[in-house]
Amino acid sequence: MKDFNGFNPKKLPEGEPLSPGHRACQGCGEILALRQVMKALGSNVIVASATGCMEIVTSPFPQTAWRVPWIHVAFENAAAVISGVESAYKVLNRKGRIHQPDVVFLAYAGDGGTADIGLQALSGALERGHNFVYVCLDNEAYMNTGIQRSSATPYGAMTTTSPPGKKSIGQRTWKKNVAAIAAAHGIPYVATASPAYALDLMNKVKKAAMVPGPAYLHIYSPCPTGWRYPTDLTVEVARLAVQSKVFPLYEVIDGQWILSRKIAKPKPVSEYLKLQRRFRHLTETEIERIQARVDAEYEELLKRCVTPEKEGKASKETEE
Amino acid sequence: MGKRVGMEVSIAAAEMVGLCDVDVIAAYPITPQTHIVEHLSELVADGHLDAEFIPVESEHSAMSTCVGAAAAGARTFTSTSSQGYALMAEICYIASSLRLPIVMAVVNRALSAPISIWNDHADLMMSRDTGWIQTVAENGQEVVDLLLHAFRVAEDHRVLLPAIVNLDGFTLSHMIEPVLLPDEDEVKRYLPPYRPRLRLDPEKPMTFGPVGMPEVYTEVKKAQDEAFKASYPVIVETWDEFAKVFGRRYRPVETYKSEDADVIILTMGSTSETAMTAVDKMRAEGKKVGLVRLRLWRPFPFDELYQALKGAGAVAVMDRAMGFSGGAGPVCTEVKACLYDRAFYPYIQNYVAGLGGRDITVENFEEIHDKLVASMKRGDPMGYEIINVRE
Amino acid sequence: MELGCTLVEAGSASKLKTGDWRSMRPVTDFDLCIKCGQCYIFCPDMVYSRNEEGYYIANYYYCKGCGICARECPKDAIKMVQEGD
Amino acid sequence: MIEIRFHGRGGQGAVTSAELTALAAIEQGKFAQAFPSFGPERRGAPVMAFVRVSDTQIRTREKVYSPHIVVVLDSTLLQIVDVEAGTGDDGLVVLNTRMSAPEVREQMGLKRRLALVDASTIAMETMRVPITNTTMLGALVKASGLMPIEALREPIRNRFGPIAEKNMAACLRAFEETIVED
Repeated sequence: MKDFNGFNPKKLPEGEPLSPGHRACQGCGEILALRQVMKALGSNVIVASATGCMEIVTSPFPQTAWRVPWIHVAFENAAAVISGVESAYKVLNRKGRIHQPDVVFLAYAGDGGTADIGLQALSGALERGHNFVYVCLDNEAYMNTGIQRSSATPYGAMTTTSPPGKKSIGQRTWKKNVAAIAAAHGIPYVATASPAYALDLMNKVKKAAMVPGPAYLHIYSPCPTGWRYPTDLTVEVARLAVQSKVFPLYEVIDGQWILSRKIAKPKPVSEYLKLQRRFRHLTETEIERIQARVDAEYEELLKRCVTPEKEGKASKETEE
Repeated sequence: MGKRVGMEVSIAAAEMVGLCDVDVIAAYPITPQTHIVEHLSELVADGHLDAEFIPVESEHSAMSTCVGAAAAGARTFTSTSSQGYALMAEICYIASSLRLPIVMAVVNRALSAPISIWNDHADLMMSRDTGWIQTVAENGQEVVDLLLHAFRVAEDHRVLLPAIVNLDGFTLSHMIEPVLLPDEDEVKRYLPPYRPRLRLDPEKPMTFGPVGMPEVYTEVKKAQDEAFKASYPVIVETWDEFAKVFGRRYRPVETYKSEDADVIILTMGSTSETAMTAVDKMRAEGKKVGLVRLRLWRPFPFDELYQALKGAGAVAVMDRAMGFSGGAGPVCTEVKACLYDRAFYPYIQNYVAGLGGRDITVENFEEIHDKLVASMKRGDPMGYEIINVRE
Repeated sequence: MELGCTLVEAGSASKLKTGDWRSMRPVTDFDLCIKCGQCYIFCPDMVYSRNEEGYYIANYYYCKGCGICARECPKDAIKMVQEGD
Repeated sequence: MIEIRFHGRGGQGAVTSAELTALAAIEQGKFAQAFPSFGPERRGAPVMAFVRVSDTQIRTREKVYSPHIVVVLDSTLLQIVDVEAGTGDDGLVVLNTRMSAPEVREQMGLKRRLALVDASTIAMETMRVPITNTTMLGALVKASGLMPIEALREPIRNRFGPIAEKNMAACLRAFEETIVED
């Protein structure tokens, strides 16, 4: 990390490895995050995609939005597929059959493909130490199939399989912390990121690609369709998630936890929740419960983290 | 010239895969496949084979990793059995649809429940329609030869499909027997280096596995089916070439004393050897019985099978898996369909035997023969019957 | 059809017009624009590109009209206007 | 074709005995099969292993039901396993024991022709371990004339590496000391 140079906000790479003409929803926060990821990675990359929105909207035959090599195999196995690609490049380079030693390998999946059905393949690939970047584009439910709950759906959220009702407050469980699970594998790089903090996100992607071995990025990806907010609020919702401590930004570099930005004057969680109709059934009591949980988790995170010198400056953040 | 050595068949299989200079092996242990991948990991560990051995966390990931590696241009191999095969089945379909020439040894074993580590063909039948070329070995030599052939035919640019070599668990995989392993030069003469036609390459970016809308899905499947059918003559051709290099000839359908036979027993897999001994015995007793063995299971050898059976008055088809169709087992169903299409209707009975490690003996084949003849005389076809079972 | 229905023309989706998904259209007032590029970096549809003078210009061929650019513009230089107006 | 059945306990090397017999026969240009009983047996449990040796290609995958020769690595098995099961009148039992032939017949009720050797003592004295698998191969070869005793040297060397010489020494000593009934 010593040689790391961040992106210059005035001179971002112009290339778009992911082309326009894709069929993501208006205001899609997931494709926005993916676009930023790809901008940071450039074109010397091979991508393995899980099944999900990003797969469907970028690859309907005969058009593809991909300007870099891309493969989709199934839902739960992006990490295993990229393991194969990476290993093939390793051995073919070693045997002199190709001369492409610097290719970056990226696997991405949604929260369902990461936290649920793909967790085993992800854990296997992280544990084996393949040199790849894994990105979870977390929009907190199975959006591709019609907004069903996943283990990454937050407490209280309404989905089509966690509907609120007389005997239900919506999602009954608290969000699974996959970034912490990834960090528990002892891999060299783990980070959380948000498209609202684009430069921070891109710098983290760059670091993830730079480290030898596996890197895991958990990227918050607002979904106007599934979360039920107006399409122009995508970045605002993403920003509020960070500012309300709902989705704190941090890195885990070689086991050391580093907070990317300290939230000194956090906004109340209610401000974040009220923008989204998936939470509109929540009572004051439930919102208080969520606030308490968010506060406790943030405190827990702070204890683990090296404190940045100055608020908002930990990763040379410029926007906001 | 290669050397004739005594060797466990699994070890010989691994040695052969090593001789094929495979690039990536991704595998998960399951009995009775384990010895194959253990030995491959040893070959890599000792530096005898320059390959990436990826000890994945499941069979599903084994096949997924092979798909990724093959798409990146590597020669890939995996091996599995039974439950593991069932777990990876989802990706097997995708491997063939993506036209990736992965080679797999399936060490055939029963499917649960009850859990059985022993041999039958339940796993083979479960995955019969995944779009993989599938051959079936009867002895250790054939395992070795068919593996080499599998790489050759899978990677042929007229084919580009994945290929499976089936070998019976334990009764074949764990047998120590003489095997003639070719030397490196012979292998090289028969198997050229793998040159992928398309691969994941940042210098030539392509999209593998796009979404198939209803407007294209049928066309994609038609193209795959045509490629699958077109593999048949290439399989035969590369076997003929194999015969020229190694002197051993393989055919999609193999026969034994069947030319003048009134009754033909039809088998698949290592039990065919026992069946040959049974045929010899029955011939000595004056029974006009012969044997037809399926070497190629997919694509199914319709014409060759008809040619092999067309003189027979009666056929006893052996299945080593339950059909659970309420009728005949999977091999018999296929055989009947084949003959029906050619308007040839011999007397056919189906005998299910050898489930979950139940031995199939010479005596069982005599019993099958006698049952068939008796049933024909009585004229009361049973359809199918389980042999050697306690009531 | 290519082998395994692989798509060999990279980025061919860029021919697809997604602009007709739009009912509202972003219009930039370049007098207010400070060339900060927020519209560019927050656009999910790669609509904006920088011209020689450093201003960000919308490509309506792709713009789906989500309005993120207008919402995020720190100078309120981008307004969403009804298509057809 | 000769069929042989080995009886031992899991961990005693019965499977290795069977393998080495087949490998040696194959080295001699013969055809052979060796296979274990494929069970889930673990260390200590009674296990079996099988060998077929033939001058012509072997074309059967049946289990061995009627062995011509039975090799018993551990005489305590006689009390729990019918080691003569499936053998014919001309069958041969090669047994690791200190007892004499009459004693074996009287105490264990064995009926077939016997070949006896105190393999446990030989193994302890030669190799300092009570593992009798290679020792019993010497007895098997002596009793059966299946192959020259030297045919075992190469397979034993390949299998045992640094301790091959001791194994071969035990094997040779058993070959000398085995008493075969007429």
